[in-house]
Amino acid sequence: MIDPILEMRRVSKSFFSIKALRGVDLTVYPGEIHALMGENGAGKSTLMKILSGAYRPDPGGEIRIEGKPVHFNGPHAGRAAGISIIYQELSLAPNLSVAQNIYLGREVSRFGMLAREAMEAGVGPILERLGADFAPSTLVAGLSMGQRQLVEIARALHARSKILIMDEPTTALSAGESERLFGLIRRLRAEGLAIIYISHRMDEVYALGDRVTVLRDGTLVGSLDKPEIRADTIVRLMVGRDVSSFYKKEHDPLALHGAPVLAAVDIADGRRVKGCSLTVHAGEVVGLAGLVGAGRTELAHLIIGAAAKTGGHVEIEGRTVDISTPGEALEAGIAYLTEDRKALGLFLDMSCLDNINLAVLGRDARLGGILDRDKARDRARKAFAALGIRAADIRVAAGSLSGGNQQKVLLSRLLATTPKVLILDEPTRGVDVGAKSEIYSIIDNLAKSGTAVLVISSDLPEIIGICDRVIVMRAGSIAGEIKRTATAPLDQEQIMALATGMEQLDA
Amino acid sequence: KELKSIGISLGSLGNPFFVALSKGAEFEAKKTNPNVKITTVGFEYDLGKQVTQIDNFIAAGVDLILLNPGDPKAVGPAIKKAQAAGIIVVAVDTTAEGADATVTTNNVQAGEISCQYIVDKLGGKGDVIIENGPQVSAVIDRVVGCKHVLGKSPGIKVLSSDQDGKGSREGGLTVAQGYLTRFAKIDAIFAINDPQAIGTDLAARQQNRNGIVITAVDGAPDIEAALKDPASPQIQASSSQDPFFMARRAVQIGVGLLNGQKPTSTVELLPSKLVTRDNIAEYKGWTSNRSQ
Amino acid sequence: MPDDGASAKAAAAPGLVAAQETRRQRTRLLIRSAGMLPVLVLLCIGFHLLSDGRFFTAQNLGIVVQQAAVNTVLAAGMTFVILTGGIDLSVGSILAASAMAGLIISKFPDFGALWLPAAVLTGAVFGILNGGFIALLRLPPFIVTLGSLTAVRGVARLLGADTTVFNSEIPYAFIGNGSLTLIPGVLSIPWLWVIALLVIVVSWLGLRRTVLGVHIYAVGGNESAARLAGIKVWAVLLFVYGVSGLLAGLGGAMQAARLYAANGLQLGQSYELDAITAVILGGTSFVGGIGSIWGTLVGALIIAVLSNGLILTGVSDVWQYVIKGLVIIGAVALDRYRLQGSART
Amino acid sequence: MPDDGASAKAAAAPGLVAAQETRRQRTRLLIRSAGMLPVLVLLCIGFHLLSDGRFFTAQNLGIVVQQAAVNTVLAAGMTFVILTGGIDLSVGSILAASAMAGLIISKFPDFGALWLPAAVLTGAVFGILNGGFIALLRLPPFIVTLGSLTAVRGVARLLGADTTVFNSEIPYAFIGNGSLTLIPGVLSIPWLWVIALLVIVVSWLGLRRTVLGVHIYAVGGNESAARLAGIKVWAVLLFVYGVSGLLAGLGGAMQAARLYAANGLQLGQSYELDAITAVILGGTSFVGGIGSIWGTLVGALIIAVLSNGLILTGVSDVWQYVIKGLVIIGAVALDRYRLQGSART
Ligand SMILES: Nc1ncnc2c1ncn2[C@@H]1O[C@H](COP(=O)(O)OP(=O)(O)OP(=O)(O)O)[C@@H](O)[C@H]1O
Ligand SMILES: Nc1ncnc2c1ncn2[C@@H]1O[C@H](COP(=O)(O)OP(=O)(O)OP(=O)(O)O)[C@@H](O)[C@H]1O
Ligand SMILES: [Mg+2]
Ligand SMILES: [Mg+2]
Repeated sequence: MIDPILEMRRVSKSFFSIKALRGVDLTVYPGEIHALMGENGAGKSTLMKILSGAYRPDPGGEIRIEGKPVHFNGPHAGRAAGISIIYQELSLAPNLSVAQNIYLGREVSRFGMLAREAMEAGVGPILERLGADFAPSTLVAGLSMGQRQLVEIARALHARSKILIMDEPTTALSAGESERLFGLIRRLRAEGLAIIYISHRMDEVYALGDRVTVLRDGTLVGSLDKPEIRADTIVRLMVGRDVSSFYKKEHDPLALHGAPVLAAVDIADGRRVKGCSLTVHAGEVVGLAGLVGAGRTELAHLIIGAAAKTGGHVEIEGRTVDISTPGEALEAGIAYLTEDRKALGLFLDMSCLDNINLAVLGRDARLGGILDRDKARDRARKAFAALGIRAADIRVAAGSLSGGNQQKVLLSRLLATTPKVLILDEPTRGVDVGAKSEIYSIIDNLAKSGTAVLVISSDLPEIIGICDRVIVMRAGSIAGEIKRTATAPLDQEQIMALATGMEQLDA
Repeated sequence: KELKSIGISLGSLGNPFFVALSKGAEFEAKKTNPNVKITTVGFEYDLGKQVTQIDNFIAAGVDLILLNPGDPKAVGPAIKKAQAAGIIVVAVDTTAEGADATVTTNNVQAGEISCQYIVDKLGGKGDVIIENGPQVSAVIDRVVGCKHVLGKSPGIKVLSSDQDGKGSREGGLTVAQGYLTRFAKIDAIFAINDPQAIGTDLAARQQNRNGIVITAVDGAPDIEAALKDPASPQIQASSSQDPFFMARRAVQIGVGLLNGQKPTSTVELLPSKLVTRDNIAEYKGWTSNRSQ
Repeated sequence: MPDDGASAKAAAAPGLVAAQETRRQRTRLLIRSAGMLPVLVLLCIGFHLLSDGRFFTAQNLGIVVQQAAVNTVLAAGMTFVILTGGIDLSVGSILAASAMAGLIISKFPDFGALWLPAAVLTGAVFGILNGGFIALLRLPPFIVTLGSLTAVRGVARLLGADTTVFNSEIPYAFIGNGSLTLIPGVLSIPWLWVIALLVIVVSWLGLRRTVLGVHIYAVGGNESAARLAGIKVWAVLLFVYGVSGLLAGLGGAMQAARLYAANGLQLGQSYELDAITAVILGGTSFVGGIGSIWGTLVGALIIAVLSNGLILTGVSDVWQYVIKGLVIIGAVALDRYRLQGSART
Repeated sequence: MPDDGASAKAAAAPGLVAAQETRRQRTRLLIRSAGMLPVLVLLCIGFHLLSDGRFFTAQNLGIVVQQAAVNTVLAAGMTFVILTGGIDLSVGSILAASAMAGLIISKFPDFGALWLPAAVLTGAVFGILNGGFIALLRLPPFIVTLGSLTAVRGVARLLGADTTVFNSEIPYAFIGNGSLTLIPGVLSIPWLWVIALLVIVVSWLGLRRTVLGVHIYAVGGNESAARLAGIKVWAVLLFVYGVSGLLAGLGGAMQAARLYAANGLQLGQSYELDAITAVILGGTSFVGGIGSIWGTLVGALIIAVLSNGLILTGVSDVWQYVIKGLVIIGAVALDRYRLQGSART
């Protein structure tokens, strides 16, 4: 029997009066991939931050590494003890280069002067191993989310640690990228590293996890060994009940859809998006798949006027509409859910009430500008009920909600505008299983009531589960389209082939 | 009636002139009543701030306000308010409409004698610069006096009078550097106060320009040193003021008014004397109690 | 979603916790906006004791609020600007230019009474110019308003040809020095303070009860999200700088009526610092999106009480500087200590 | 991106794209930091023509750089502070206090020569006090340095008991008014400017070539990331405010040597605005993390050229205000127009 590399005993943590963790025990062995699961706000990230030294635990618990008790007084100490972590919230300095970020906090210097060449040379092999397509001297500001995630991973690998923590590393990666990461993780396991892997994606946990530990409300509710890892068991542990019919589908995926509601024709921005056309019909859920950086988000931004088009136009219900700002898009009936809900979506310091009503305040106002507060409260209460938003009150700050509930608040804002077209960019990113299935059923209901829905997602099972039709983008162009038929469901291989350009090899 | 408490509002307490003034006031007030409470504040040339300070003095219940008015006319309403509260208001250094009395240096005359020195020195012919300063009434008066004298000599050409030396060494230095580059021939510079004159001299020395007659107004301690210093021969004269005495007179008059004694004239003009390199030895300076 | 008994219970228990949480949040919000009120009260009591009971007299309180009035009005405008994450350094200069314009017009016999709207309008025009550069050309607010701090000061001096403009017969002079009698012989409020309070109440209504107000908070909270949510960010920015200019113009009118005079160079020097200090003391965040107009009111009162009290207690001018500086730092430190990391400024 | 071939090839080709991208990024950065250079050149040429060829003379250029020197030194310190996303409003007051301390010490016959280190040290001490409040108590920089703007000004006045301290025999006076002769009779540089350039070069090395420099940029770019990377953020903040104070102290020494005198109230008034303007004109972002010290140098030169040129061409004081303000706004607008949305400030 090998000795555990890490033992955490009775670890607790409170933030003022919130108890984020209550006496959690965790044991991790070298050479295993230990998956950590739990709903939003269960305390996963908090536990890992304690392990990495970023947070100090409440007194009473103990942490042993290779049998020796340790007390970290900062991230430095955690790293010195051989622990590296990829934080859930990307923690890079965008104004520094890739190499500088990787070496941040332990720069190589000679006589106090930075050894820049040495550092850039030092990260080269790791970037290569990760298959990164950017140079060590590139500024992080110029990288896409996926590329930034690779930088984080490179930083963790570069530290050559014994324990590697990954807190939802694939949220910004597409299927191909994720596969490459999994290969790497398995190789690291073979080298004897202990890997703690946090994810909300069940398929990843199947694929990787040697053991699964589940947290709920700050307590450990169970650990499963490889043979016991089954979706229903995990979900029951996580939410304390069964979640049946994950991908609910009540709208008819095969019904003849009416006239196109949204038609984007030859949209281009002169840089990354090269003449894309697509249509979405009433009551249809269309998926937009592709690799990271394929330009899906950019295309959506162009459609709603958040970025400037250099070519093409948008039609709503057959009529060309002139859209150059997101406000005009809303008026035309297009609502867009951003993929970056913290930076581009929510107002974290404002109440849920305001967040939900923001886009329709003008519409509701009396005397041309006086808030109709009753109407607003009413709308927010209804949204809370309809989407099952769990928060103490409609007046709490949106920033204090869990990820899934934040996402539902944002969705409520869009639904308040009663859109004809709904574009959802990564609607379940960082959202736990329970909330995920709820969001799927919301999408389903919308389609049933005749809304045209376009779902951009990098989560292929999700695309296959909820979409009627999939459009695949590659390198700024539409690479192809796959339709669900009564006999043949959507096929993952086929989508990947289109996304990577492999289908041309087969042909 | 005894003088129990006195409020003083002066242009800027960072200016040694007003420091000397406040010392003079303190000296005289303490002589009248050793337990007198004195509050001295600077209004930084902001009329609004000065009116606020007067309001505060009213609230604090002072018997006498010594005022260096931010504006001769505009401060009138505030003075009226103070008087309505039974407070005697005496203006110093600048006249003020409605004040019970005013004691001031004759700034027009100060400008006149300082510039008369230039005219005499140049023999009534040459290119002169008036280095202006912040547009407060004392400065305006000095420039009026200077222009008046210069205007009487047809041989004198005023090259410029529209740059602000900010009343400081630094401002004088910066402005003079520009002037010296702009004009190849300058025979004399009248600076509206001593710090500007010294800054001007520094600029001329730096650029090795000689033979410029620099005069000013104030007779401050630093000009005393400069007038004695052989290294700065171009600074030649300054119309002296006597802030210490000015404040003493103001307090004396104020105390008199408090006891119902009206002064013979509401405005007492103290003449300015020209201090030059020749008579500097006899000059007693600001802070001493020289006049009486 | 609760679809069986167990989870219904699970939902109920957190509901209780959540209600407590809400109450705690509200208390914290209240503390934050009441924020400096304890400091203000402490200062008042301290000065009352140190000045032999001269502070809490009807006359002195009247003077304090009158002195706070102009800064309150400027700080109200500044609150709008800082709530969007911007800054307006030009309010002092705009105040001077507006007062000059007002006084010059007041001297015309025929339409002298128009001086008041003229002053306010002058301020609004300069404010909208600021806003134009910031909202439409997307220039950084600090630089734009620093530029107009200088340029508008020049304009103010040009207007009066560098002299003090004086008019002892200015119409509506009562707003500067008169009081509104509420209970004859017992209670009267200086008109200046009536105006300041009106500005505060209208600002509060505007910020809290109108669509535009929510949009202002939204732009400050997250500008790119606001843009994506369909808010016309440029219009909001134009509005806040316009309001700041307009209120600076009103401040100029108040000063003109109070002083019967204005000087383009001297009036309003470094008023912007006082206004910003009031806003920040009041708990409004520099980052934008967080803050309340009531906090600003308290902040402005603290500054006025400090100036008045230090003179009342006979502290010398030099020490007034030192003490004022330390009290400002101390007040924020106290505030931070009380909130203990619960909020960032 | 290539849309043919296997993924191995697909990985190789983007390398090329990425390299190009990097080159584009660097060019843009260069343009950004060269930034205002064209504006500076335009201003110089314009003033040369308008002043009948008096601008480009050895003597006048000497004057310009001499006038730019103190602001350059202050702005260098301010660059450190703004790079971390902070601000230091107290540099003018610290400069005054340091100059006062230096002059007072210079009058002691025995250790008068120590006045220079004493002035610099005074500045550093005040800077570290600022840094302590900001880094250790986590108070907002704007309020802390606004407080010390006032409090340190009071200290400066107390030091000299509100008089002008002067010493025409001050040791090392040559650094204020002398020049370093490089080629006798042909080329000499004012010592003030030698000091300023040294400060710029050392700052550049510090920011770009040392570990601490990277940490400063990191704290400005993403403070929580810096903290998680194990950087002692408090130490970095303490350092930048210390440097800003120290350089303000050096600026005070330079002014003292230049003027042979200092006045606690007047010296250094609103220098902070000039320093901040230089930094922002130089393209450093208020948000922190972006900017270069060379830009600051150009910014400081623009301000000095503007002041000098306007006097040289005989523009009256009033119009100087208006023109300066408009040029500052215009310069940033031009810069923004040139970059066309490629970067936010
Ligand atoms: N810095 C903090 N201050 C206050 N409360 C915090 C802080 N960090 C976390 N919490 C609270 O602690 C609890 C656990 O949060 P944590 O981030 O660990 O959850 P998680 O399991 O990682 O969730 P997710 O799946 O959404 O990432 C939550 O209630 C959260 O609100
Ligand atoms: N101007 C911008 N500022 C910040 N982020 C941007 C900007 N433009 C694009 N991005 C982000 O860069 C990333 C790459 O966008 P792109 O549209 O190329 O990829 P994608 O196909 O949407 O892939 P994914 O969303 O999976 O990253 C997106 O996350 C997008 O939001
Ligand atoms: Mg987490
Ligand atoms: Mg995307």
